[in-house]
Amino acid sequence: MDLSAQLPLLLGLAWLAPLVSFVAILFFGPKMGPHGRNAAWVATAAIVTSLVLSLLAAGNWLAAHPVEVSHHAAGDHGGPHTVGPVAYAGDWYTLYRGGDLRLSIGWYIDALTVLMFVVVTFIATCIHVYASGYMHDELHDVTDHEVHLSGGGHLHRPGRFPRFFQALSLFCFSMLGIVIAGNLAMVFIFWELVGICSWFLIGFYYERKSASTAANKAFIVNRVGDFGMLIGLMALWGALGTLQFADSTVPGADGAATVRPGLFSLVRPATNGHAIQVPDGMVKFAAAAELAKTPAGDVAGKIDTWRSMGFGRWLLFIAGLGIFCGCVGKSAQFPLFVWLPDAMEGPTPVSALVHSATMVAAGVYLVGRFYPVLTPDVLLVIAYVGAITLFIAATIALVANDIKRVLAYSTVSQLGYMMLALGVGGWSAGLFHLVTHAFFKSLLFLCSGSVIHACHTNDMRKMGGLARVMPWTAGTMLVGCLAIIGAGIPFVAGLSGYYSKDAILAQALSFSRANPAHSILFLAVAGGAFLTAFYMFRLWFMTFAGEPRDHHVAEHAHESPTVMVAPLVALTVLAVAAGWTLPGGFSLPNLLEQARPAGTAEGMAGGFAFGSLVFPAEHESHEGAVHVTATLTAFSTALAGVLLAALMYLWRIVSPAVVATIFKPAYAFLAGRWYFDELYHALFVVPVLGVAQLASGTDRGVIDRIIDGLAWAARQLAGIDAWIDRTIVDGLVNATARATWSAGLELKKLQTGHLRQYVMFIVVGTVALFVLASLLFRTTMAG
Amino acid sequence: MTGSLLVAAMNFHTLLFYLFASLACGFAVGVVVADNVVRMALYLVLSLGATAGLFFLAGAEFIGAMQLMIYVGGTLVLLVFGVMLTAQAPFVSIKTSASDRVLAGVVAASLLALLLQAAFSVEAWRRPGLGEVAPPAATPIGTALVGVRVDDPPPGTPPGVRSGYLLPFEIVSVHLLVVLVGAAYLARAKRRRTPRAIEVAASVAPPVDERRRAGGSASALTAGGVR
Amino acid sequence: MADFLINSVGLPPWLAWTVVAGVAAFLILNVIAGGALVFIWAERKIAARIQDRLGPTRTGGRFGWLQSLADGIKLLAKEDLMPEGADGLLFRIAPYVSFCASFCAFIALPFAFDFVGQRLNVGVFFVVAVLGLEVFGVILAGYASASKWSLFGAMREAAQVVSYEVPLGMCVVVPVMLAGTMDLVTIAEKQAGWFTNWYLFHDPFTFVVFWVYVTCAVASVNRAPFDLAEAESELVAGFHTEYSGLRWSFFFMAEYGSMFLVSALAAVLFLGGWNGPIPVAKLLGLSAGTGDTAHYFVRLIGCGNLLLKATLGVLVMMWIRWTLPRLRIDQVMTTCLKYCTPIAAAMFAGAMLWQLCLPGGILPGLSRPAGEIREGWIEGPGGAASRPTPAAARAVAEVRP
Amino acid sequence: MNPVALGTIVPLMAVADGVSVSHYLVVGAILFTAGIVCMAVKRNALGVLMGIELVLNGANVNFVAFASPYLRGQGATSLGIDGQVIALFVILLAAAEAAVALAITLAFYNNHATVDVDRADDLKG
Repeated sequence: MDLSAQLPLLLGLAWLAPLVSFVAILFFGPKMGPHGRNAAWVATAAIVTSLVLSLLAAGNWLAAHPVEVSHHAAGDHGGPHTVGPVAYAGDWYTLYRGGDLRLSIGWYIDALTVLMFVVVTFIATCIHVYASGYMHDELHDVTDHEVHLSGGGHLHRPGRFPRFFQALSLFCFSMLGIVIAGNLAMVFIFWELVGICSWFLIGFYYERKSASTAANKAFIVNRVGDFGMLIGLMALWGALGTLQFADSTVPGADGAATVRPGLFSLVRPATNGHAIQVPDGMVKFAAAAELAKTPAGDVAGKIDTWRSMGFGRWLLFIAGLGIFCGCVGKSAQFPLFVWLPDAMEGPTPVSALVHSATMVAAGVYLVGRFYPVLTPDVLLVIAYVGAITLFIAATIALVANDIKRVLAYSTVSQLGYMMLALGVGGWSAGLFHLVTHAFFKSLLFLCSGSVIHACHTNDMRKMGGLARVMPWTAGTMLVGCLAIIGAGIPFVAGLSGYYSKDAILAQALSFSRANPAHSILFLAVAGGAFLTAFYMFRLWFMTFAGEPRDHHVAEHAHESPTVMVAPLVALTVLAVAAGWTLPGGFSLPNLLEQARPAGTAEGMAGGFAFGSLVFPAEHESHEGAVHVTATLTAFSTALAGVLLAALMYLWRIVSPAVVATIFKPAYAFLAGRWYFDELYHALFVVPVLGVAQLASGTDRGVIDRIIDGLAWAARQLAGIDAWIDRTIVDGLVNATARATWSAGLELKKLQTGHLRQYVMFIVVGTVALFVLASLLFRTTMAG
Repeated sequence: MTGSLLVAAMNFHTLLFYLFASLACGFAVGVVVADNVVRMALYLVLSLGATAGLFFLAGAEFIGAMQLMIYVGGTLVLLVFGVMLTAQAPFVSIKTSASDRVLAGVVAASLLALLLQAAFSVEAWRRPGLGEVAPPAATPIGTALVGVRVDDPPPGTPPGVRSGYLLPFEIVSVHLLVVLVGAAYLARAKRRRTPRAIEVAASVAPPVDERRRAGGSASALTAGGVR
Repeated sequence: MADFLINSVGLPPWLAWTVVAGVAAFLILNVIAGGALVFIWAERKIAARIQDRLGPTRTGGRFGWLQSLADGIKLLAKEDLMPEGADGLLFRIAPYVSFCASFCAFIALPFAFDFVGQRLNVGVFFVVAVLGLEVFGVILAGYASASKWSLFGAMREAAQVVSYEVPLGMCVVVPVMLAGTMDLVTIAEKQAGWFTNWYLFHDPFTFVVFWVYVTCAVASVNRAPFDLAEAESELVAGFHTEYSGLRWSFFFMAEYGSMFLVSALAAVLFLGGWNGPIPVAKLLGLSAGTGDTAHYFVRLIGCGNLLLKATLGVLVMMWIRWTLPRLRIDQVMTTCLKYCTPIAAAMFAGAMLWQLCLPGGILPGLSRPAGEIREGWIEGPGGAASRPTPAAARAVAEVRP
Repeated sequence: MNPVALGTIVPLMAVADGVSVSHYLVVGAILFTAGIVCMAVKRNALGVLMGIELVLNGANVNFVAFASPYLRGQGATSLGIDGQVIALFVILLAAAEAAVALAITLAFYNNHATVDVDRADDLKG
């Protein structure tokens, strides 16, 4: 069984296993043990199955495609990449086929897919285990102290243990669906499913107003992004007629199998050396006017002219931008990042899995997957959006006091990092950071979860000195912080973050060297690194170091149960080691290199909207100058951040309060989260409400009046009609009925019930009939 | 063989025909005039038997045998059952008013006249038969019943109108099954009597009454047997 | 024989046929009456032997073989009683109805190749049907004699015979199916040759069916253990309680007649009819069909064969009667409806499948070739007269696999 | 009734040359009529039943006559086997009908303690 048949099978099963557990829990959840205790086992079993299958798939993949020792260090200009990545694509089932449009459930499997499968299933496994401990409150009736009933009491409700794992399973299914998807339509479907799951999970405590509003907010904000995504889909489908990533063989009109090029080979045709070019479909679409003028014969010849005239560029631009809009929504990029911090209303495992490690990474993943179609202009937009996001989020994180909110903003800013990396051409850098970030961010969230579990509060100002009561949590969280700030000994070794973040910095640096106009991107990255270091260690110090600020909290604090600590340790290991290069040359970047889209190995140049751009090839960023600078920058900024945090929160040399008072307006601005919510409220919510007021006024005042008038008229008419009906129609009917009745009364005398009389009647009738017949039609009787 | 026999002695055939015909008709009339149910049954048997003889003469041996087997062997035994189960002094013979008889006679006479007129209305029917030999009756019927026709087409049959009888055969068999089930259901022993039945029973005769107590058909027989 | 009269003697055909019919009737009547005498005597002796008695010894020599003749004379002399309140007409004709039934059945029974009253192409069917009529006489008798005993006897008889006609018919259909015709003569002719050609040995199903047939036959002529109609221990004498004298003896002739008939039928259907176990005639080279005295001789031999087999059957029935106890009515019904009918049906299906799968029979060496069966499948009496038309042959070929 | 028929019956009854379809039809007619009368005058349910049997039988006689190869005069069409098969079906259905009718009679007798069809007028208008 060769790989092309094996991988879809393994990964497909890994994809469907959570669906099975979802259905099982959906129908039999409450029957699974007391309060559905065993639902946790079902879900965990399913996800472990997926993990095992994914690992098998990964093993097979590596056996078939060993990663070559990192070639770009050797600097050969990507020989293998001109032929494009190693990928297997195909369809399981075709939902709809009309003309040349096809919607199908298919797979597109390359190194990235396999890697994402392993990552997602691994983290999900840890979190399932963790959650089965964390959610134990839901096993019996819960009194929710955050819900104040009108009676003044608190809400008392039965536990929802199975429901939680049901949503979790559905989420895993959807996430893996996005990862394995073979075409954009399928991506979109599971994209929305993921959104739904996030809605379920954020609103898990839906009795809390904050939770339900947060859920709705997340959903609606995502809608905004998805609207852009829909536009992108329409642009692609309308102009190219396919949403498949890879080339697909379909039965043509004459039944013979014909190869239909997918998006990738349409935008980066091999004929063009996999360099990006506007596909013919878009050119024709845009040049409709000329097309009408041109005789059908020499259209083919003219297309290149039109292309050179720039027809369809904007279409491609819009397509890319649209898809990116979806990513903006899902990955909480500026300006749609406002939902993510609120999403922390959900249970902490959810925050760890959905809102830091996987779902929000889906946007980044999609950008990475969709990379070949993105024009330089789009990339630039992405880069800037990423930069803005990471800066804003980092600054807000500086002053947040809710431990989970700090992590949420850090997530946003890290996602900004990834976007920026992708935007400046650091394809593998961005995705590499996505993977490592998934590990340490989920680790951090789980740690915070266990802290919250211990203190029953999110407010860091009530914590402090927890290190001695919960050493495991403290230690693992420290590792997480070090990883996220990219700590390491320069040029020697470091935690996972060290490698990924350095790659990003290096890429950003080489980009800004190539285009000095955009060197602010590098500054954003560097500043981001500093801020990250600061707020992460601010968090750690405030939580674990020093003296307990709130003894009431401190004395209740305790180390979490093993079932919660074990995942921490597991994740810690990966947070440390995910970036390392194993002897034999295996490392995640090298693995990712296998999936690098065709033609992105060398530098790209182009762009028409924002002037000409140069995208330096990624391996150039490994050349000495760039590399050293980037590493040193990262190290120094991180160190500075840590030191500052230590000054303010560990040694208390500088008092935060004083700083806050000195920079009061800035502090307020940050504490107010740049007033984005207020801004949006003023910009969108208020106008919408106003319009709604107006509409309802019109409705009541005008339309209802008219309708009432009509109703009144109809009623009068009905009255007349009723009169006619009663008097005339009913009269007729009754008359008929009466006539029938009396006739029946007469006729019934004929039915004596005497069999013999009936026989008589029959005979007489027959005789009469035949005599008549013989008299009238003698011929028939004469035969 | 039969064929050749009949060819050899057409007069003999004619004689037999008149014999059987007169028997059949005579006993049929007997059925009409008899009062006693059991005698009616006897006459009916004989009439049907004679008709079977007519069938044999007409070369339809299979139908004849079938007539004997089913009608006489089956139907009439059922009838006699009925007679015995319901037979008792007042019911074995129920007289009909003379007026009814006369009326029936008149109507029947008109019907008979009509039928006779029809019987002779076609000249081709009045021609004496040729008595040609036919293939044995059983096999063609059997094959026709399983849907295949092996008999020679009668002269003047337009081609392609000769169909097998598989479907009717199936229908009839299903029909028979249903009928038997239905009959068994209708005739099953009733535990509980309707009130009307009881008062009728009380009104009719003491033996009826005691039969009610005994219940079941066996004692009905005794009532039937003893006069 | 008719041809002989018409051609040689020159009688007019109708007269010739009357004569022939008369002769045939006379012979059959004697077979029945004489048979009855012999069988009654035999039965008494056998019963005696089985019960370790001597039985009749004096009348006519040491074996008392004139005993039943003497009884007959006594019966003739007896007064003919009729209970008051009886239905006179029915009471009188009932015995004749019974007797006529079993007598008519003999008409279609072949004793040898053309020793047959009237060869019918539905012979089997005719015989079974007419036998069914016998019950009617019994019912009339039971009803007409205005006695509870008779009525009960008649009722039982009716129920029993009507029920047993079903499995009986099924059993009879099996050889009919194998031979492809209902003509008794053809059926018997198809079993000519060695005894392995007998339908009894045609295949396992027919073998089983034969025994079912025997059971049903015994029941349908209401002999013990099925003689519920005259259960002397319960009903005084059943349906003929009130009868005496000659009428009574008619019932007995009818009974023995039908006993002989069913046995003869069994012989024709299953035991090769008048063909002996070893085809002596064929080996000697005298084959039926040659018109000389030799073949009359052969026919006589065959006739003897058949009588032998039939008598054997009757003796077996007697043996059964004096061996087995009488069943209850419900047991009788159970035997018929729960055992005989399903078994017969299953065996019918089995035999049919067998015929479809290996039409050659089990012993290919000695059995007839399949082709003969196919031809005979449509063959009726009178040979050439009824050769199937080509169309017919085609149709038949179609219905046959 | 047409005079031709009147003219032909008498000689047919008298002379005994070959039998024709009409002879059988006459027998059928008589049986049929007898059955009708039987149904009309018998008050005993079983009598009515017997009448029905007679009627069906008369019909059968006609079928067989039309089907018979012996009675087929030259030029006259014949039903051939079809007639016999139809007669067969009539017989079978007659048997079925007898069974049901008898069952009905018994049920009627169980409820009314009589078999007089004139008493079966509970539903009369």
